[in-house]
Amino acid sequence: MRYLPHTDEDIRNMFDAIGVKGFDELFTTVPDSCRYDKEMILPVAKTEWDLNTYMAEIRSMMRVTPAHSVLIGAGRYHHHIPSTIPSIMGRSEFLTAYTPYQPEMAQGTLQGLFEYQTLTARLLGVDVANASMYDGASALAEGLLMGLRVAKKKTRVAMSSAIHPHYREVVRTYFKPTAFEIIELPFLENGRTDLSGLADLEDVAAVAIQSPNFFGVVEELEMAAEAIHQIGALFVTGFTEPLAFGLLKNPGSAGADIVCGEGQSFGMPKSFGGPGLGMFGSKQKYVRNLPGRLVGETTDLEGNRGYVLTLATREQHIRREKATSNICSNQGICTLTAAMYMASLGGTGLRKLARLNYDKSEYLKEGLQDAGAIILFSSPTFNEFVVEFRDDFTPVQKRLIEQNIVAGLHLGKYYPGFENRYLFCVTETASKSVLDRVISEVQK
Amino acid sequence: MRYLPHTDEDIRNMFDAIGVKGFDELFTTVPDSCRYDKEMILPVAKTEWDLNTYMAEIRSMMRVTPAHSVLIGAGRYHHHIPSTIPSIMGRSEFLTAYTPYQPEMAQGTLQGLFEYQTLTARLLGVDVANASMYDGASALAEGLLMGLRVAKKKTRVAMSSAIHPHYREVVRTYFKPTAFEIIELPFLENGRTDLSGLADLEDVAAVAIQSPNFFGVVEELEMAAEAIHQIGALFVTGFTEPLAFGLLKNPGSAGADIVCGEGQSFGMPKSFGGPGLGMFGSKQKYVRNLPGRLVGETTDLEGNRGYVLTLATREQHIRREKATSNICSNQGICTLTAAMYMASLGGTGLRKLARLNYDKSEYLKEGLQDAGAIILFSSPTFNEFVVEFRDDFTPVQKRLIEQNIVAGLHLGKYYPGFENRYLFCVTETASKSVLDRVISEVQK
Amino acid sequence: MKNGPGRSGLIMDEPLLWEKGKKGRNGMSIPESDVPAAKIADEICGAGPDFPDLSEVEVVRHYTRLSQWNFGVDTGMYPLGSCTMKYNPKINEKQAAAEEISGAHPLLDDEYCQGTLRIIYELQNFLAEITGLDAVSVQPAAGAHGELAGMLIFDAYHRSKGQKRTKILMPDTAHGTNPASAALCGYKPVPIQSGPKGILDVEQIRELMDEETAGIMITNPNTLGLFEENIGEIAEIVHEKGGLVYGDGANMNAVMGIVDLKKCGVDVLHLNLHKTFSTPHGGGGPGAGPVCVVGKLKKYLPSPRVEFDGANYRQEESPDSIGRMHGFHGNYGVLVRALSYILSMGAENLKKVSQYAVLNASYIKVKLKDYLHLAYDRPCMHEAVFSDKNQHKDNVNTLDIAKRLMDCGYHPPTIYFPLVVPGAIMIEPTETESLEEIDAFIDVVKNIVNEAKSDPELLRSSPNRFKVKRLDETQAARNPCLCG
Amino acid sequence: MKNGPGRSGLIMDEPLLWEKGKKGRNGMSIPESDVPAAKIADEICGAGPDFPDLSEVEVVRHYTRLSQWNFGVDTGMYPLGSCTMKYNPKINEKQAAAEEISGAHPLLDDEYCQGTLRIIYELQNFLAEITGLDAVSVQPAAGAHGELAGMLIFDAYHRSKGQKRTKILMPDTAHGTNPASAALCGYKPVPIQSGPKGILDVEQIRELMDEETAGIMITNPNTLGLFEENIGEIAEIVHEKGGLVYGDGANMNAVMGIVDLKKCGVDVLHLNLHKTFSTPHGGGGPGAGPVCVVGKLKKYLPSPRVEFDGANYRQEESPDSIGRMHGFHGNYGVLVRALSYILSMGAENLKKVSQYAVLNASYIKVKLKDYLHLAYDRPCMHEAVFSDKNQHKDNVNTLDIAKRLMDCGYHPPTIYFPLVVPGAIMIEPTETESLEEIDAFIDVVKNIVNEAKSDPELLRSSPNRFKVKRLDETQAARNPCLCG
Ligand SMILES: Cc1ncc(COP(=O)(O)O)c(C=O)c1O
Ligand SMILES: Cc1ncc(COP(=O)(O)O)c(C=O)c1O
Repeated sequence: MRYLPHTDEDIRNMFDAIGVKGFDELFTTVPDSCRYDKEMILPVAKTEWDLNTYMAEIRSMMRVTPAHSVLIGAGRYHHHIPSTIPSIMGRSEFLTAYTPYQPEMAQGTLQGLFEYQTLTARLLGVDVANASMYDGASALAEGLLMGLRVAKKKTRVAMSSAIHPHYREVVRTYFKPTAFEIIELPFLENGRTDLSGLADLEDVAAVAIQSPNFFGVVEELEMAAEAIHQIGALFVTGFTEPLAFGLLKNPGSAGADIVCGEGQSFGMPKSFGGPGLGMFGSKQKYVRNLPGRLVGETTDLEGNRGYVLTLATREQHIRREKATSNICSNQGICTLTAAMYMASLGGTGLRKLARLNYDKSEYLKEGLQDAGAIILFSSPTFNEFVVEFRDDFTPVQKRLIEQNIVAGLHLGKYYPGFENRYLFCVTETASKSVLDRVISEVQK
Repeated sequence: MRYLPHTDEDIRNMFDAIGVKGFDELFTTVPDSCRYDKEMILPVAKTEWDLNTYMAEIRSMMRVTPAHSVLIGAGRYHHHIPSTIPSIMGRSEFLTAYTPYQPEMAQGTLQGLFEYQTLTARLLGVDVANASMYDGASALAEGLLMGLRVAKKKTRVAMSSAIHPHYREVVRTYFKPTAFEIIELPFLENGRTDLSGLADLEDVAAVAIQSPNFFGVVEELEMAAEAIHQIGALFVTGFTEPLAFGLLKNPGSAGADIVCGEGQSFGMPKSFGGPGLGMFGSKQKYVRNLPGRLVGETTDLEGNRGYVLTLATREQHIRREKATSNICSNQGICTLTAAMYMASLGGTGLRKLARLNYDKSEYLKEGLQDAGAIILFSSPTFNEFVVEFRDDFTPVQKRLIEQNIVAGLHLGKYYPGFENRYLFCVTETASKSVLDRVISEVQK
Repeated sequence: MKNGPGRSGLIMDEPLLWEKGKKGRNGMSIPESDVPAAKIADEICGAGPDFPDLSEVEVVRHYTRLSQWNFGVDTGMYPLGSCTMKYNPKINEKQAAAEEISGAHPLLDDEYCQGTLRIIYELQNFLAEITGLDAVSVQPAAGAHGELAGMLIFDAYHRSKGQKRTKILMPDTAHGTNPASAALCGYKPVPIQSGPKGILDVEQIRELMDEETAGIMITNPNTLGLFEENIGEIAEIVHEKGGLVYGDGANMNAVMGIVDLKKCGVDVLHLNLHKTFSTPHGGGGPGAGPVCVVGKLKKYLPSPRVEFDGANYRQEESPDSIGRMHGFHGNYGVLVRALSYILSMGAENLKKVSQYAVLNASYIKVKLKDYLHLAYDRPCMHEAVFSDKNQHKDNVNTLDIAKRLMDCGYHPPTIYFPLVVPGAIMIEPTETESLEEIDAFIDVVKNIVNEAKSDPELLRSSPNRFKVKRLDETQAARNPCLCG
Repeated sequence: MKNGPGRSGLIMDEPLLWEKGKKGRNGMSIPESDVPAAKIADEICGAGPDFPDLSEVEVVRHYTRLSQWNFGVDTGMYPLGSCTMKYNPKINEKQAAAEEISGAHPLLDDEYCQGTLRIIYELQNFLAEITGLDAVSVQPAAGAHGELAGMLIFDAYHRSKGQKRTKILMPDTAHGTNPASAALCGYKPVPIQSGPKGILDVEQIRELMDEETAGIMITNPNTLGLFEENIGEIAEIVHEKGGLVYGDGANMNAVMGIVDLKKCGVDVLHLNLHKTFSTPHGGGGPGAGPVCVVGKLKKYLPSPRVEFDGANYRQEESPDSIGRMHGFHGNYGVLVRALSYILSMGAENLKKVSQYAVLNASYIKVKLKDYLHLAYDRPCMHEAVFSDKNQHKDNVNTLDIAKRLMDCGYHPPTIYFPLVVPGAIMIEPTETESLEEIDAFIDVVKNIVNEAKSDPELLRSSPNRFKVKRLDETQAARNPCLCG
């Protein structure tokens, strides 16, 4: 097998050196009662070419292919990825290295991460960003747990029901074994979170709001920050579409204490949901409560600038059960990918691209409205919005699929009473002609 | 434009430094009479994404796609290419460098070429191989010209008419303006070159034979060598399928003086005919007559082993009109690719793969014979052979195309009287089931 | 080459991204708008972040140069203990990058994404077969995430019995993520010292295991590279007390086709696909940490899982599930690579992987034990744990040895872990290293051991071949600069 | 960074391929046979070559390590004069690698390969438009191959007039391939000295041009980076005597959208797609050297060419054609990349390319002329040619300066060419270098010029940052070792 360099002669020589007769003697410490007594039953080893055929057959089972325009976002966004990114991200010095515990030998990864942290902090308007969490959902859970750590004695957190349903599920999963209580805040007619109930809540360590939220609606973060700080809670802002901050106010400037979300939009393919990138940052004063790895600048013996993993006393390999999180391996190369993407776009490009997403999304919004559909929420949105159809949309959706357009995500299973409501997403990848086809089909 | 870093400010500053007001002042030495007075009419600049769409549309015009099994070789062979090769060959340190004129800064390219030269010399059984010619066809032309240089006063060369027709055309193109005469040798009933006429020929500097020849037939090189050396000519052996020498005697050991051919089979895609690789080698005594670049081993000031371009006095940049060839840029990365492929196969793998090509080709050969087709030539073949059909083959070919099989190359336009004859090629990439389908369609 | 393959050569300096560029440049295409500009309310508009503008070539060179400062498995031997830095096949990258897969949206209805679901389904089954356990969820994004899933399953199981257990047995050799993951579920780790042989001794477990204790987390082979011989008996004790046994499968590379975790008494196990199953470590990730369980715990696995009804692949939720661990299906691209690896290897080669991994480690253990102090001189599995004990007299420590190894062209082993071995040097060669590579590495280590005597300062002043000399980590932590 | 970005870092030593490996290993999959083994006659069987057997990881590491010893455009500035080392866009690689194209067999009937034919057809037209000439063949595999095609066209043209001309006018600034290509067609080059201004003067041409002379080969802009201002007049003279004008278009990067070669009087021109049109140089190739001609010479172009009849693309042979230059369609993959580049740029950006290329060179010329001796202080095009004249007093020569530049992190310019400038230093920055990059380069050159005075030995002993010190090229040529 091409991955296994051992020749029979090599093996014999090594047996002799070790002083054994065969492989069995290497495993004498494995009791019979623990032995795998049969042969593993797996498909026979495939050559590279048979593997290609096999995987091609699996791919051919996809009924939605790259030929389709998928007007669904909801946490995974279809953005163009420049060919430079796979080519530099794929350099084996980056891809086949591990956690930079030996900094002198990993300055590439480390400077790259430091740059990511900095660009991310600037994007989100926070003082410090870490070197990634698993994804936006687990990042939100960690954000709320961090809020509880900061707040010490408090036992409750609140989160908006306009947060991505899957993210809320993950939060509940993380919280299940704990004594902490989760309060869900309803949303208003206009699609924004209803904060009116907050004032009466006590013992709340942190309140989480997503903006743009699951409905694509831009929340009023300043007002939220005020209300949340009123009750002495930390303001955790989540997001699923970081591109929005090229156009919208960033959460930090609006008063968020902790900002966490998903970074897939920045150079990562949708890849059926992963790998993506948990972006995570906070105000400086909470840095020692941050989960995840941090890269810091330092100097070497001769005073040259260099980068190292730092504040490790927060982490499991030093602090063990007292760590701020259990995370060890993180999203590594995805983090670098996001930095490469941000660097490729630049400030000017990010602005332009965000604006383009907004304009195209507004175009479809208005078109559908004119076509007789209802735009459910009046509040401003970024590149997603909820549409309600007067009559059954499924036949239209079917017709559009036949035209290679996947039109909207049905919200019925996410929110009661949303049976005829759909979440649409429009990015720079959707051409006007595609949007027009959707509009005209709705019109019919 | 993303490839052009100049900002307006940069440009202004540079104008000032140079002391000009605008671009026109940079081109004052261009007379009006030479100016491009209109705007160039080209398609508007495409974004990366529009380009992808445009090229995808062009690709969609291909009626024979990767889904087809193409049983045609004739100078371009369909072999598997391991995914390691694009990945290491594509490393920008290799791909974006140029000719290693500064050896200390290009040891990667140079050691890689030295390794290629060595593996190639071993493969072909020659003392020395150069660092590539453009392709197999131009290599043959250069081989014959080299023969004339070595032979000094002589004015004629001979080549077998069983050499790839395109290669012979290229030879004629190269020879047209010269005073040299080309004699074509006929081929025998058995598909081998008829050397009987040689003895009566005079003033012949070199005789070229291809093996396996265009018909896939393995020539009797030892006998040829004897006959050719008899008349005091140099023996030039050509080839289009280097894989053959994993199984067959190599040309050098059979007495060839100059060996030249096409190396595409070694890790390069067919790519509609190029880029490929002109492999070229000879006996040591002719080395100063070799065309093309040569890498040699040397040492540095401290005695460390290193590699440099050498014997440059043969080349145009030193010798100008007296050079052994006009070649400058050669096939660079393709040469490295071939070395990577030979290294990946290894001696054991090369043998096994060559054998597999032979066996599969024999399987189809016998199958077609049993199905009533005529195997035109009785001599042994490697992975190609000529089939004559009793009745019109075109309807069968059409049926097979509909089953995604391109069955054979029609030889009518290459050889008079070959109207019902087809050249088939079978490599490791053709599965038995595909071959069986061809056989059964022929049987019908 | 007794000093190894390390040499000095040209690399390029490169500033930070925002020390480059000029406003107005761009490094990628942005489509022109084909729709009218829409109105936008000022109050929601921000200024946009202060990012540098770079041209495409500036971006490409920036990262090409940064990459020159890194060392990966493709560069050379990377015997980082407990991390299984084996060769990462290129073909796996190609499978994961195929557009139909990398372009698939995770919220498509099942009928539209049978291909991507099938990949999950097959991987679930193959991993069950390899571990001997009954059911698998591939959702966890890394090993620690898998541990958390496991602890959540522990909690759900005990709650189903109407119990809320508060403690968990934690061997002192456990990786830091183990106690950290347990703590997230409110379990208080009860430390267990490994016995004189470097493995758990039964009596201690018998003493400490009780009805308040949820169970035990065992890494097997453990982080000393030793097989926990008593795992069966230990499992019995734990089970008797109504507890569960968690297996940390990070070291599965040692025992594929050789050990059946179910027969060991393991109830829940996580795997690290980025270790055992050859997916690239990416400078820290992404990984994947599938969690495998015995039948009775299947219903607790994270949801959704993929089932096959003979005709179609379907995403299924279990009412008793601990719920979602991840926004979607976990690090899916990593799953594709792992499947590609398993399909390339087949059962026979996977077993060889473990045999050769153990062979390589055992060979290193034997060859080096007269030079470096061997923590436990017993048959090792996939890694051998040494320490700097012999070098103390030379005032040379593990860190010095590690830094010197770097100059010689090797990534250092894992150091100062496991904590039970002071100054630990944990060497895991993996099966993809050839005998020649390993012999060369051994010679270099021997040579360094001699240098520790003859020229200790050389080690203390290492590394010397890199863009930077030894970096000051204390300063970095004392006044952190985390943002440029 | 007055010493430039060059630094020392870790690279890995690596032996020759056959100094590695073990019999029986393999580095790639080989399918199992699904057919019976066939008989084979012993007398045709050989032993097979003595190749080393390597595992996949051994192969990958071998070439990864070798690549560390190289420097490319992605590594840094590569101002190699006359070679146009501009940035090579990654997207072009993707287009060429697309399976439908890279997998296409060149002998398919036209109806089955309309896509690949269309690419050739469009490129033929675009190159005609860019040069101003009427017809194009993309068959030549590199510039010199294009020159040969051109000389063959000269010969065919004259023979059609019943003449066999024997001489060709050859400026002393011509690249070596020019005389070599002419010689292949039996033309004896008649040397022309460039005039005092570094360009051809008309009178000399008038003297030398006669009816035995096939014509002239002019590189414009010439290899001194100067525009041949008199080309029009020269062409007239040559044409009057029944000769033809060959244009070496290697320097087209200076004049796209600015100069019309047909209006210059050029009859035949070759382009270097690997220079002007951004295709990677691949450590020496492959390139592509399309040949472009005026209408009256179209029929002589290499065959086949691709024509479009409004419905289909067809391969067409011309009876008067010089014939085939290549086994198939030339270096097709390179053509795809060039088309991808032209489509990405459009007319406006291609013109900017030339404007910026000339701007960058002119800027360098102005900034360095007080430090390095400027061969001809006249408005330059895309490159500026200096020499080591000022450094002779310091006993430092062009080679020393070049080697020192390497340590500073720059690929040296082209040196000792053109031959008319002793110790030439030929700097071509190209348009893809930013002002900052160019300023940094200028500072480094200035610094080296100072070092030549203050510390000449430093230059003479350079380079010092590489795996090898200065290599002995004389020894290599005296007793050649060309095969390991
Ligand atoms: C023994 C052990 N357990 C758990 C982990 C955690 O795995 P991950 O880093 O994938 O979260 C590791 C990783 O280093 C490990 O070595
Ligand atoms: C002026 C000039 N002409 C011709 C050539 C030859 O081109 P190629 O190397 O592509 O054969 C070159 C290449 O260096 C050149 O610079």
